[in-house]
Parts: sequence; structure tokens; C-alpha cells
Amino acid sequence: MNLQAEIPLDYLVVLSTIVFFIGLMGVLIRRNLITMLMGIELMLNAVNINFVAFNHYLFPHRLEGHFFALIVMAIAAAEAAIAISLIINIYRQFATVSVDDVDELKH
Amino acid sequence: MTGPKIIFFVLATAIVVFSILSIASRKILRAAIHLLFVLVAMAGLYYMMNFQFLAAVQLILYAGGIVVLIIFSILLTSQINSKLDPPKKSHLLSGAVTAVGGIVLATITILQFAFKPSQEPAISTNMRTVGRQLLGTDVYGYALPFEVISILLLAALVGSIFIARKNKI
Amino acid sequence: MSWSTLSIMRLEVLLTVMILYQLIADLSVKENKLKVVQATLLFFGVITAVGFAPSPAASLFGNMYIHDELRTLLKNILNVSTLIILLQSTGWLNKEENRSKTGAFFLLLFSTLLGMYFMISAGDFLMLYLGLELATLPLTILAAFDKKLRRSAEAGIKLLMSSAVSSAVLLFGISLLYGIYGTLHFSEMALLTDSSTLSVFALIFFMAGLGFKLSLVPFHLWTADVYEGSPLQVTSYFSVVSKGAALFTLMLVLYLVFNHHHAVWSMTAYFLSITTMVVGNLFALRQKNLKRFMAFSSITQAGFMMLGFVNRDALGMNTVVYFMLIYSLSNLAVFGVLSIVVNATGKESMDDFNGFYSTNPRLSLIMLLALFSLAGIPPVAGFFGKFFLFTAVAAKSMYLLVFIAVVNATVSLYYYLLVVKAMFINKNETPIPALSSSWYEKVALTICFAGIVMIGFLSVVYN
Amino acid sequence: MDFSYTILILVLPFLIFLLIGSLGSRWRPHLSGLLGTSGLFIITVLAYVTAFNYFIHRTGEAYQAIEASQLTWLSFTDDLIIHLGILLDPLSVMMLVVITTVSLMVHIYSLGYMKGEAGFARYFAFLSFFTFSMLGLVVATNIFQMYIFWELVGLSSYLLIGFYYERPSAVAAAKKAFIVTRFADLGFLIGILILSFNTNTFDFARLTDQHGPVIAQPVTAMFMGLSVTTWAMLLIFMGGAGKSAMFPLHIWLPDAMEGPTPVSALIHAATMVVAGVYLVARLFPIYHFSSPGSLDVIAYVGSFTSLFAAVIACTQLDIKRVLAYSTLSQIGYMMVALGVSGYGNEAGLGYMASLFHLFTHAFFKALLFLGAGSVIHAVHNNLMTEMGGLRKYMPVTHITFLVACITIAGIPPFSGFFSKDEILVAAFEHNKIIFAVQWLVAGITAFYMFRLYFNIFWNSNPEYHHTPHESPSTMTIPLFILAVMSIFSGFVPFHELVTSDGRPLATEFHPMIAVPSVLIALAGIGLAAALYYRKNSRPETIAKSLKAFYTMAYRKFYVDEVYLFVTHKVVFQLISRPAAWFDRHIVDGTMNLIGNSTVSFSGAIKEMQSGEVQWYIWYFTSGVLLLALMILYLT
Amino acid sequence: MNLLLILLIIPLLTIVGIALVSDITKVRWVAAIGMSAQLIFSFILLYLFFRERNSGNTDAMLFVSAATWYESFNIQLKLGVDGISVSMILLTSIVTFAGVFASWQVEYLTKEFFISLIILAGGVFGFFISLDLFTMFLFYELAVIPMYLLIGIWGSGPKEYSAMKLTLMLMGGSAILLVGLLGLYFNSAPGGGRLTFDLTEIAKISIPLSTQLFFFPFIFIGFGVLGALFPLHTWSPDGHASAPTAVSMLHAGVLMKLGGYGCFRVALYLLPEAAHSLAWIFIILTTISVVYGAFGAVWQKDLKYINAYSSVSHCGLVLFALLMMNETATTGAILQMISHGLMTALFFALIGMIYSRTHSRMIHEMGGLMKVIPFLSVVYVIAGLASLGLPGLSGFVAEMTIFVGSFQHTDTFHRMATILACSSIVITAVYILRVVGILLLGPIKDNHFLELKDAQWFEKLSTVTLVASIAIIGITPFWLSNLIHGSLTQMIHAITN
Repeated sequence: MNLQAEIPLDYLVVLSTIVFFIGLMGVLIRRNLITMLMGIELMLNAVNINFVAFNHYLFPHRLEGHFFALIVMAIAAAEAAIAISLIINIYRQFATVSVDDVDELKH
Repeated sequence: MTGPKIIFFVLATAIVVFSILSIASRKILRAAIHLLFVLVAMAGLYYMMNFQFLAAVQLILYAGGIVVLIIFSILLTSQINSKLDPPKKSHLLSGAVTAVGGIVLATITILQFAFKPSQEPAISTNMRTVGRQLLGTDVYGYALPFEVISILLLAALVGSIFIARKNKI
Repeated sequence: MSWSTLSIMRLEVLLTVMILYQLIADLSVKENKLKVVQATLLFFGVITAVGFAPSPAASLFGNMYIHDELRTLLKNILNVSTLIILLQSTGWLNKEENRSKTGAFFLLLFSTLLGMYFMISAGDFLMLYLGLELATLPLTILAAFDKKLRRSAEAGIKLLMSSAVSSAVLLFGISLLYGIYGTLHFSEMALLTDSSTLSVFALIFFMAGLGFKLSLVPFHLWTADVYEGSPLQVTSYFSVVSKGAALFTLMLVLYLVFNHHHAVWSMTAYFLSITTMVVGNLFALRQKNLKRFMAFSSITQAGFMMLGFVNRDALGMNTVVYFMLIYSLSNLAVFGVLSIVVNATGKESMDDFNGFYSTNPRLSLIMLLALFSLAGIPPVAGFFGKFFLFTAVAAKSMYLLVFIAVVNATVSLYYYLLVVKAMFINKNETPIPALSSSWYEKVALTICFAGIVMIGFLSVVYN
Repeated sequence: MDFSYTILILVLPFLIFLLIGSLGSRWRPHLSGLLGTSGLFIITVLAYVTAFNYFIHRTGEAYQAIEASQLTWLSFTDDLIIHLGILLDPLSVMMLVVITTVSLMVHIYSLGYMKGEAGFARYFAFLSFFTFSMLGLVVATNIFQMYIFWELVGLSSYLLIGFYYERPSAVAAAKKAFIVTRFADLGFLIGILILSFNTNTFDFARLTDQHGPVIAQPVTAMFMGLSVTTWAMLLIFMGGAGKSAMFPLHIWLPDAMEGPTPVSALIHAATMVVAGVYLVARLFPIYHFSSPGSLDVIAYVGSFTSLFAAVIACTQLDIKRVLAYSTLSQIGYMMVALGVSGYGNEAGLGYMASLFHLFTHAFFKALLFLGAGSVIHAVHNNLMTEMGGLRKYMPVTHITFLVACITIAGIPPFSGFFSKDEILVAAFEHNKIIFAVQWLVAGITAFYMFRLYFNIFWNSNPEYHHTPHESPSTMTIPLFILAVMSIFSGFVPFHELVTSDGRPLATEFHPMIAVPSVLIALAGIGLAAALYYRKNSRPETIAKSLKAFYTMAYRKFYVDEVYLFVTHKVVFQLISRPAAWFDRHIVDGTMNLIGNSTVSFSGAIKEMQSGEVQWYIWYFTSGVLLLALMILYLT
Repeated sequence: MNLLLILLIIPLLTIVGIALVSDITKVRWVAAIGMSAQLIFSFILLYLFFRERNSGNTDAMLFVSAATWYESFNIQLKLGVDGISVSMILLTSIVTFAGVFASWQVEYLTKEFFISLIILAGGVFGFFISLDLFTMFLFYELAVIPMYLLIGIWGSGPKEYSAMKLTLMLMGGSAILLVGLLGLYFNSAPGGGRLTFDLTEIAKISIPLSTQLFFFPFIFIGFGVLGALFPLHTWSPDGHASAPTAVSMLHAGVLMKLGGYGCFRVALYLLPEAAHSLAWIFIILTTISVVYGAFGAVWQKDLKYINAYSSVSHCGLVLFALLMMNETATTGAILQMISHGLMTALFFALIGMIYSRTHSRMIHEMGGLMKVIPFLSVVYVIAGLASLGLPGLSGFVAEMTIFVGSFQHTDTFHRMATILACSSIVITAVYILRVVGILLLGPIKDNHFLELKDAQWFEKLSTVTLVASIAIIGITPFWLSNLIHGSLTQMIHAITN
């Protein structure tokens, strides 16, 4: 099955852009650390779409984008793991996961 | 309107809609589920682009791994059916401005640009090539990153354990 | 994997071994971690020494890993800084509550260092990104290393969240670059000269990602909080090693890969340096907590570093590296003194240092020199570093920028003098008691001291 | 004829000064006194020898100026060089004689007068220093050397006026004297600058050579309607006016009487105050040829001052002040004479007359002061109202004082008559108004001098705390010598020695002028006798009858008040204070403002570091976007 | 081995020596010996200089030696002196010598005090002997920075504030200066070839006028700040008022001279055309500071403030004369630097000594000191007379040279400015005599003064040295003026053409 013939590349890139900034939006507005984390995951995935799409559409003679996406996933996983452990740590210290309350260091 | 097109649009809309939902829904667990849907839809996209392996990894790693992690953490840290308080106005406003501005700016610049496909013949993306390249040490071999990832994961593992474990201070 | 490969990648390999050793040691050795610490120091000393051994330039793994003289030099700078930090952290590690943590501490620290190696000698964006993450993620843990402190936990999460976003932004940039150039390899990319708006756009995103680690304004806001929250050793690691790695990476990529875009990035550097210097200064003026103070001071210094990027010639590159070297030593000297004090008394506010000279003349003297070096006062090294940076800018006859820079240098002198004032001039009924520093710390401080004093006069260092 | 020994005339007093100044405090006091006096005696002898040698050797029919010695002190440019040297010409030699003589007298006198004073050694050190600088002034070979010693004279005057430095009034007077003269010297300096800029030389020889370039081709540049030379010469005269206490720069002189009386005799009567006259005389050719206009100014200033001072003198009660004002008026005479004089043989009568009067005046005025000093020494009081009938107690003083009074009144054959007569003649030939004024002043002079005389020595004697007695011989001998000189110095053939062009000039007796002047002098004496010979109420009635004028004159026409206003109100309150305020608050304030505003600004933006990580991320991302936007826009 | 290096080595050794010895008296003596050696060597240098000149060596700079330091920037360690620098060196060593003895009684952190003091002096020496703009700048800042500690630690009154203000303003000045220097550097090789920081090299080439006009203000103002150029002089009163005795001496006596020296050596000498076209602005400014400083001094009540303002006035005169750009005026400027250096140092020394006795610097709180401490009082009077330009003392020579020289200027504007500047001598007389009258003369204000002791030996040594120098210059000025004049001729020629 080949997508090139059917869908222009721009669709995909724009899609990823949209998702990327939706994710960013999530990071910016949600007041729960975990949901912020979700936003970050969205952003990473958006980037992945780019890599994969470029690889598939433009440079199919190599798998650079493909592997990059792979690496990103792995890192995302590690990131998520660490993030969650830190969140739990925060939860222990502050008894909340609301980001607004984590603002003791300032000015 | 061919099949693939339809499927693509379905997936694309799914991705956008669910990602919006996942950052908008005030039930945190639901947000997580929405995220799951997004990830799955993306796996579908990969599959459509003949990256079966990637799609598989996406499903396993994300859907199977990360989302589960997230849900665990949710369960650890907050009540499932308690509604999250809505975002502050200031955050909402500034965030929206930034996000929309970003989308506009990025889209414009991207659409201005004419991507130049390479003329070289495509190579098949079956498991064999993937595997070979993943462990290849010569040009376009990915052994080194693979190794480094392992160290990163190790560090992450140790770190997370160190932080998360309760007994010792 | 041949022997030559190993010899070329010797630093990475050795460091990997070290990491594994830490893992094993942490699991096996239960009591008297001191042995482990000493062994580690010794081992790392060896690594540092090995780094200076000459070796031919080469590129491995299909140009994913590049090895040459310059990169070795940069790694050596990082090594030395790290070594000094390790020496300084002994006191902290020997505290009762930290005994159990040493293993994790070293493991995480070295993995970040490994990541920085890969950032520096990355041959393509994949390795670069990988190294970056490897250098960042463990750091978030290290920031949160003081588990009993709220502020430490806060520092950790703040760092993680913002760095995750920043790396996402960086990734977005990289992905677009990939789409534009069709490759991720520096060697191939350098040949292509695409000056489309999209490439500029992507480049900015990429620079922002590194600018975040370099804590340039406006990507800097995490810095102060994280610096303040983290344990002191980690803070100094942030301010010196992590910053240095980011700087070097940025430098390499910009000079080697995006040379055809120099107009863009030098302009970006122009603006970023101004904003960074100004904002850093303005915030540093009011700080009382010395860790936070040093955070903003290091932001300002980063602004000065960016000056070098205005000049795309070799001159710019040299001055930047030279400045970074001096900056590292000076900063490490300050943090060395701070760590001695903090470990002994836990005091890190400027007012606590009132009358410091009366009790600890040597320490405060070193502090004085280090601060002067940061402020760029002769005859200590900082003066030369700054002077050459300004020269590099003036070489492009951007005298306005030079003017802004020198004015900022003067402002920075103000708050450095505040610390000096506290130590030498202000009186204090209960000054910090006379502190005895361990042998390790003495060595570390001596290295810094010698560096600060000598480097300026030994022109060979620059050449 | 070799005059190189004249250098000793300068060196000796300086050495004495150093010697006494550095060691004097260690010796027994009178030792310093003796050293100073004997040293000065040698100098006086030298001066007389010099004068003798100089005047008997007339080459040709004119005296030539001789540069006895010359050394380069400082060279500004190739032409503008300060030499330190000794210039001998009739003028300077005459001054040498006058200065050394009077100085010697004062030295001897002081031995008695200052006996037992705390700063005896210091006093003599200062005296020698003054003698040194005054001599240096008169023998100056160039105008800048003159300026140098001019300043030094000012300093020694300051030091001697403020000799009793614990007395605030003395300190104030000294300060006043120095600053007023300093102000005048500013004019002098600027004058020198302008002159040297135009003529490119300091040397008197070249400046006053009437065939030389300076006078032959004067600079024609104009500034504010006057030729630059006129400006220069007027400014230089300002300097002279300051030293010679011409109106309106005269105010320091009366206060200067705070100093010890011998000092007043030496500095503020005989020598220093005539430096202005000397200066004008020294530069006379330039005045005459290059800017005659300024000569008229000098004449009028001199004339006015003499009248003005004479009037005030009639009202003063402090005897030293009376003498001070009379000094002013006499110097006014000299200035008038210079102002009305022409150049060369007969025309130069005024010049000669002026210096002649300077010569005679030195002696009788010194005599007057020393006499007054002797009186004060006896009575311990300066006010003539506290005196009277002293003729019985101190005969020598009485006689000598009387001589002096007659001399100054201009009664023949005493010396004062001759010199004053010449002046009147010169004035008469040149300007009738001025002549009239001077004639009148002659009368007033006679009046107030004898007012003084009668009040001191006749009149009714008040009750003295302890009966006054004649002064010791150290004081009376100088009085005697000076009296002799005041009587006979009139017969010196002055017109053959000191003239404008060095040639002798013939003078004939003008009865038309001599007689009236003598008459009015006698009238003045008569009036004085009528009023003050015995104690009576006439003076009060007269004073009442022209009350307003009397009080004005008594208050010295309020010039001091004006000065007080200028200095305290204007200089201090209106300039210095605002300047200081401006500096603290405006200039410095701006600097501080810059600093403070920076700090406050940094306080204002601290909310950027809000501590909420989401805002950090927001700043980050929007920063990226903005940056991208900006760069894209710029490229 | 260049013998000028000795000027740097002696202070270095002295510092080391001080650092090694322990107790206070030893520290004092080491400092004293070191600075005496420096003084002696300066005189030897003077002698050698004269010998060299008399042996017919007419090079602009003598004892030149250059060692490449930073190859890539062509930075050299280039030393050399001409008459001007020699005389400045002489001044510096005299003042430092006097300063050491004037601070004989420093008890608190004596070691550190002398070390910083000598670092300061060393910086000044380095500045005067270096011919390379980079090293010049280095020594310049090196000389400025110890001021902060010296004032901050050993000062009095609002010392932190003053110290910070002084340091920041001077450093700001040097920052501005840096821009100018870099500008010079990058225009030092218009016809291609190597860029250079070398003064003498840059002097040879002709920089385009537009460039000169751009950089001249940076350099002149940069140095001018240290030369107390109106309106950037405000650090001076506070700084001097708060500084300890010896520091005020060195700072007013020597450090402020760096400003004038730099203005001449760098700004005027290297950028002559710009100097000619911009001079009028700065002449106005300097004339203001001459008169205004004097008037400011009239109103002050604190001895140190009075002296600080008079320094503003006198240093203004220096810059004023330099801007006239003719030989005589410039000679006068240099003379004025030296004379002012000596007498202001003397003033501050005396003020310090008086303060150490009466514990007051307010003139109205004192009076009649002449009776109780005659030696100091007499010296004070002498200093005052020197300051108001009395013949026979150095001030007169300097001021007269300046006035005559400036008045030689063919332009009426300059001559008018000169006349204005002249008027300062009267105002100077006013405030000097005011102080003398209130402080020293008159009745004794306070009976405590009766117990006051007169100067001790070290105070006498310190003051007598300065008085002697002032008098020697004042009585025999020709050798000094010839020394300076001889070296000026070429430079002025270069400037005017």
C-alpha cells in the first residue's frame, strides 16, 4: 500500500505541526503534571510523524527517519519513566501533582 | 475517493480530535485513554507508510508501555473520577495564542517550501533490512545509537528506581 | 569493532566501563563506600589523563562518530572540569546521609558525561539528539537528588518538564531539517546549501533546543530554580560541564554544518547575547542566595559566550573555547569554596559570608580571584577571555554590540563586588567558622587557582 | 664697571630668611634680630655702593640700563623665557636705596618695638623675606620675574599682616589683603599674557625700547573697541592699582594696619604699596607711546583716590588708619604725576616728579608710622581720642613727628615741598582740573596731618593708666635718622638722576604754583590748629553741621560694605553654594539615578521568574516563535 | 632583560616579601624598603635617561624592548619611556614612598593594606612604561581595582557606597575606553598588513577622519573619567572623602594622572585630526570643571571634600591644557600633573595626620592648630600656597606654563577660555586661605587640642619628601620642563601636522 499517490506530503506535515502545537497547548494549560506529560508525549509523536513521512515520501532509499522515530520512541519511554518517578517524588513531598503548587523556587 | 485516502482522513481526524480531547477533558483517566487512541491512530499511519515494524513498536512501546505507566501514576497520585479543575484563563489565553501562532507560522513556512524527493530507488522496509541496519556498524548502520540507547535506558532505570523507591531517603 | 576503533573511542569506552563498574560496585559493596569513591576518582583521573594522549582523527560508524583534535580538546576540558567537581564533591558524598547514594550519583553523572561526549563527537543529528537526551535525563534525577528536600524535587520536575519540551522543539527542528536536506549526517549536510525560509525556521528551533541547555534568555528560566534546588555539586556540574557541552555542540554544528547559514545564526547570536547579558545581569543584581546568584551570573556569562558566535571566523571559535575554559575554572573555584562552606555549615546566603575573610582568608582569596575572573578584571584570566571575545566582536566592527557588552560587564562587576564586599568589608558577629578542607578539595581548588592566575599570562594556552 | 656683586643684594636676605626661618625658633630671640639687622646693614651698604657706582658713571648723556646678572629660569617658548636677573637703571637703583634704607630703619626700630613678642624670630625672618622679594621686584629684568616677586611680596605682606595670627581681625585683614591683591594680580597676569602674546617677549629692555619693534610697530588688533595693547596696559595697571591700593582696590590697606606698626611703616607706607607706581614707571614708554589713553585713566584714578582718601582721613580716629589713608592719597599724587607726564626731557617732568615724591614720601611716611608706633607703644592704644599732650612725655617722638607732618604738608624747604611742587607743576601743564584737585588735596592733607599731630601731642591729656615714657633708643635713633632724611632728601638732584629717558632735565621754580600750594597748606594747618590745638566743641559742631557727609566719610563711603556684599553674598551664597548643591544633587544625582533605576527595574521584572514551570515553558516556546519570526523577517 | 622591568619587579618582590613576613612592624619595613628601592631606582632611571639623551640618542622612546605575547592578536609586552613617562614614574615613586610612611599607623589588616597599595602602585608603573595599548589597558584596570578594597575595608564614612561608586564609574570609563581601543586596533592597518596594539606603530599610520571622529570620544571620555572630566567627576569627592590617607594620596596624586596621560598619549596623539575638530567641546567642559570645581571647593566644610574639588579643578586644568595641543601648554599640563600629584598627595597626607589627632575633618570644628601642631600647620600652609600657585613652588610653574602656552593659541575662543581658566587662581586663593584661616590660625577652638602631639618621625619623613619635591620643582623648574619639552616636540609635531 502506497500513500504517496493518494495524499500529498504537506497534509502529513501540517498534521504533525497541528498535533505538535496541540501537545504544547496541553503542556501550557493543564495544571496536572501527568497531563502535562501527556502533552509532551503528543509533541514527540508529532515529530515522529514528520520523520516517518519525510522518509516515506522523499527519501525512501534510506531508513534514517524511520530509525530516528524508533530512537525517539525509546527515549520517550525513558523520559516517561523518569518523569513519572519524579512526579511521584513530587507527590510525596508536596502531596499534590498540581503544577501550580510547585512554585516555591522563584524570583 | 479511494480507500487509502479515506483511511488516512479517518486517521488524521482521529489523531487531531483525540489529541484535542486528551488535553481538554477534565477527567484525567479519560485524557489518558484519548492519548491512547491518538497513539494507536498514529501506528495506523505508520502502517500505511509500510513501516510495519515501527507501527508495531509504537503499539507495544507506547500503547503498551507508556500509557500504562501513565495510568499507574494516575492511580497512584489522584482519584480517578474527580474532575480536574479547569485551566486558568491566563494560561488558556497565552497558551492558545502561542499554539495558534505557532501553527500558523509553522504551516506557512512549511507550505512555502517545496520538498525535493530524492531520485534514488527506494529500499524495501521489511524486517530483514531493518534488522540488518539496526545492528550495522558501517554507513547507515545503527549499532552505535542502539548501544547508547541501552545505556540511556539503564541510567533511566537506575534513576527512576533511585527516586521512586521509598525505603531509603 | 577493531582495536583501532576502541583506541579512537577510548574515552567513551572507558566511561562505559566506569558506569558498569559503578553499577556493580553499588550492588556489591555495601559498607565503606569511601573505597568506591577513591577508586572512582582514581579511575576517572586515569580517563582524564588518557584523554590527553594524542590519537589520529577518524570517523566511525559511517560518520556517526567523529573524532579529531578539536573534539578531544573539548572533551578534555569537560573531563578536567568533571574531575574537579568530583574532587569537590567528596566532602558531600562522605556525609552520612549520602553514603548510600554514591553509586547512583556516579552512575548518573558519568552517563550524562558520556552523553556529552556523544554530543560533541556526534556525526549526525541522531547521535546528537541521543547524546543530548543522555546528558539531560539523568541530570533531572541528579537535580532531584536531595530526596529529603522539597526544593530538590521541585528542581527535578521543573528541569524535566521544560527540558522535555525543549528537546521536543529541538526534534521538531531536526525533523524539518531532515525533510529539507534529506539527510541527518553532518558531512553530507555541510555540502548542501539550502537557504530557504523553512531551513532558517528549523535552524532556529534547533538552536533554541541547545540554547535551552546553554540557558540563553529567553530559554533560561529553568536555570535559576534548578540551580538553587539541586545539590551544590550538581549545580556546579550544570553551570560548567553541561553548559560547556551544549556550547561546544552548538559551536561545532553551527560552524561545521550550517556555515552557509552564518548570517542567520550570527544574527541570532547577536540578539540572544544582548537579551541574555541584560536579563542575566538584571536578575543577578538582586540575588541573595549564592547558588541562585551564580545561576544568573552563569546566564550572563552565557550571554558573553554568544558574543563569540557573532564572528563566524576561526577567531570567534577560538575565543569562545578559550572563554569557556576560563569560565569553567573560575566558576569551579567559586563552587569549590561554596561546597566547602555549604557542606560544613549549610549556609549559602550572601549575608552568611559577611566577615568570611576574617575566618577563612585563603578560601575568600580564591573566591575573590574567581569572582574577579568572572568579572573580567586583570590580571586574572577572565580579563583575557573577555577581552578576546570583545575583540572577536569588534573584528566584525559591531561596536554597538561591544559597547552593550562592556556596559554589561561593568554592571556584572557590581554584583560580583557585592560578594567581595560581604566577604572582606562587612562585619559579622557570627562569621562562618574557620573551615578545614579535605585533601581532595585542596587539590581541586589549587588547580582552579593556578588556572585562574596563570592562564592569562601563558599565551600558549590560547594558541 | 662690574656690578656682579649686586647679586648679593638678593641672595643675602634670602639666606637670612632661610637661616632664621629654619633655626630661629631654637635660638635666643634677639640673636635672630641682630642677625637680621646686621645682615640688612650689609645689604644697605651694598645698595649705596651700587647707587654711587652707578650714578657717577654716566656713559654719554643718558644713563644706560645694565643687566648685572642673568640666568634662565624657565623657558616657555624660544622667545618667551623667564630670566632671573638684576637690572640696574636709575629707577631700580633709586628703589634699592629707598627700600634698603627704610628696611634697615625698620629693622633697628623693631629690635626695640617687638622686644618680648612671641614670634620675634619669625618676625625677622618674614622681614628679611619681604626685603628679599621687594628687592627682587625692583631689579626685575623682565615682566614675568616682576610678577613672580610681585606675588612673593604679596605673600610676605600676608604673613606680616597676619603676624598676630591668634587675633581673628588680623587673620581676616591678612586674608582680605591677599585676596584683593590676588584679584588685581589676575588682571596683571592676563595683561602680561596679552602683552607677551602680541609682543612675544617679556624683557623690559625690548618692551620699553622706544625704537624697538614693540613700540615702533604696535599691534593694531582691536577688542571691544579698544586696542589690545590698551587692554593689556589697563589690566597691568589693575595689578599695580591692587598693590598700590588705588580706588576701588584700596580697601585692604586700612585693614592691613592690623599688622605690627613697623611693618606698616615698611610695607604699607614706604615700599610695597608704591610697587604699582614703580610698575607703571617701569613700563612707562609703552604706556606713553602705545596706549596714551590708559595714562589718562591712571591720572584720573590717582587723582580721585587722593581726594577720596584725604577726605576719609579727616574723619578717622585710629591714628594708623589716618596714616594709611594719607598714604593712599600720597600714592594718588604719584599716579597723577605719571598719568600727566610725557616722555623725554622736559615733557617727562611728571615722571621725574612722581618718582621724586615716591622717594621723599618713603622717608617721611615711614617716619610718621614709626612715630605713631612709638606713640602706640607708649600708650597701648590706637585711638587719638585716647591721646593728647604727649609732647611732654616723649619729646624725640614729638619733634620727629612734627618734622614729618611739616614735610608731608609741603612746607618749604622740607623735602615734601619740592616733590609735591613738581607734581603740581606737571599737573598744571597737562590738565587744569586735576591740578585743582591736587591743590585742594594738598590743603586737606595739611589739615588732617595736623589734626593728627595736635590730637596726639597737644589737646588735653586724658588720664593714662600709667604715665607714657619716651621709647628706647633703638626706636628713637631710626626716628631721628629718618627725620633728617625727610628734611634734606629734597635737595637730592633728582631731576638729573631719575628721569623718563635717563637724560637730566632742567627744572625751574614756578612761584605761580608753589605759592598757592604753600598757602593752602598753611591754611589747612591753621584750621587744624584752630580745631584741635585745645579741646573744644568745634569739631563736633562741624561734624554735626554736615552730618550726612561726615558719617559717609567716617564709614569710608561704604566701600567695604559693597565688598562684603560681593564676597559673601555673591561669591559664597550665589555661586559657590549653588555650585556645590548642583554638583551633589544634579550631577551626582544623575549618576545615582542611573544605578538606582537599574536596580528598581530589575525588581520590576522579577515576576518573569514566577516559579511556575508552565510560564517558563511558555516564555521558551513563544520566545522561539518570536525569534523565528524576527529572523525570518530580517532575512 | 629590560631595566624598565625592574619597575615591575620591585613591587612584585615587595608584595611577596610582605606576604611572607608576619608581624606588623616587619610588614611596614618591607613595604618601606621596597618603595625606597623603587624611589632610588626611579632616580637612577632619570639619570640614565639624561645620560642617554646627552649621548645623542634622539629616539622618541628609550630603553625600548618588545616581547611578543599573544601572537595571534599581535599583542606585545612592549616597554619604553620618554621624558614624560620618566617624570610620571618619578612622581609615582615619590608619592608611593610618602604614602607608605603616611600609612605607617594602619593597624587593621596591615599586610593586606600594603599589598593592595603596592598592587595599585605597580599597576600605575606598568601603565606608564607600557607602549602597547593592550598592556596599557591591563595595567590601567589593575591599578583601578584595588581601590575598591582599599576604600571599602580601610575607608571611613559611607565607604561601601563611595567605593562601589568609584569603582563602577572608573570601570565604566575603562569599558568605554575599551571600545575605543578596539576601534584603534582594527583600524591600525588600513593598507592591509598586521593589526597592532603598538602605540608607536599606530602613531605612524593615518586613520581616516571619520573613523577618528567616531572613536575619539570613546577614548577621551574613557580616560577623562579618571581625569575627573566634568560631569563625570562625581566619584572623586566621595571616593576621596572615604578613602584612607595613603589611598587618597595615591589616587589623587597618581591614579588621576593616568587619565591625563592616557588622554594625551592615546586620544590626542593617535587621533589628532579628530582631536582638532572635537577639541572645542571638551575645552568647554574642562573650562567648566576648572572654574566650577574651584567654586565647589569654596563651599565645602570637609577638608577632604575641599581638596577633592580642588583636584577636580586642577585636573580639569590638565585636560584643558592638553586640548590646546601646543608644546608649551602640553608641557604645562604634564608639569601640572606632577605638581598637582605632589601637592594633593601632601594635602591628603596632612589631612590624614590632622584627622588622626583631632578626629574631625570639619574645618569649623577646628581652629588655631598653628599653635599646637606647628610643623604640620606650616607644611599645610606651604601645601596651600603651592596649590594657589605661589612662585617658588611647583604649582606656579605648572600653571604659568599652562596659561602662557594656552594663550599662545591663535584662536580667540581658546584665549577667552584661557582667561576664564586663569580666574580660577583667585578662587583657589579664596578657598585655600579660608581653610588656613579657619583651621590653623585664630584662637584655639578646643582645649583638647592642647594635648595634641606634633608630627612623628615617619609623618615628618613623608611630608618633608613631598614638600622638598614641590620646592625643588618650584625653584628650579627648568630641568623638568626641558625633560618634558624635549620629548614633546616630536609628538606635538605629529599632532599638529
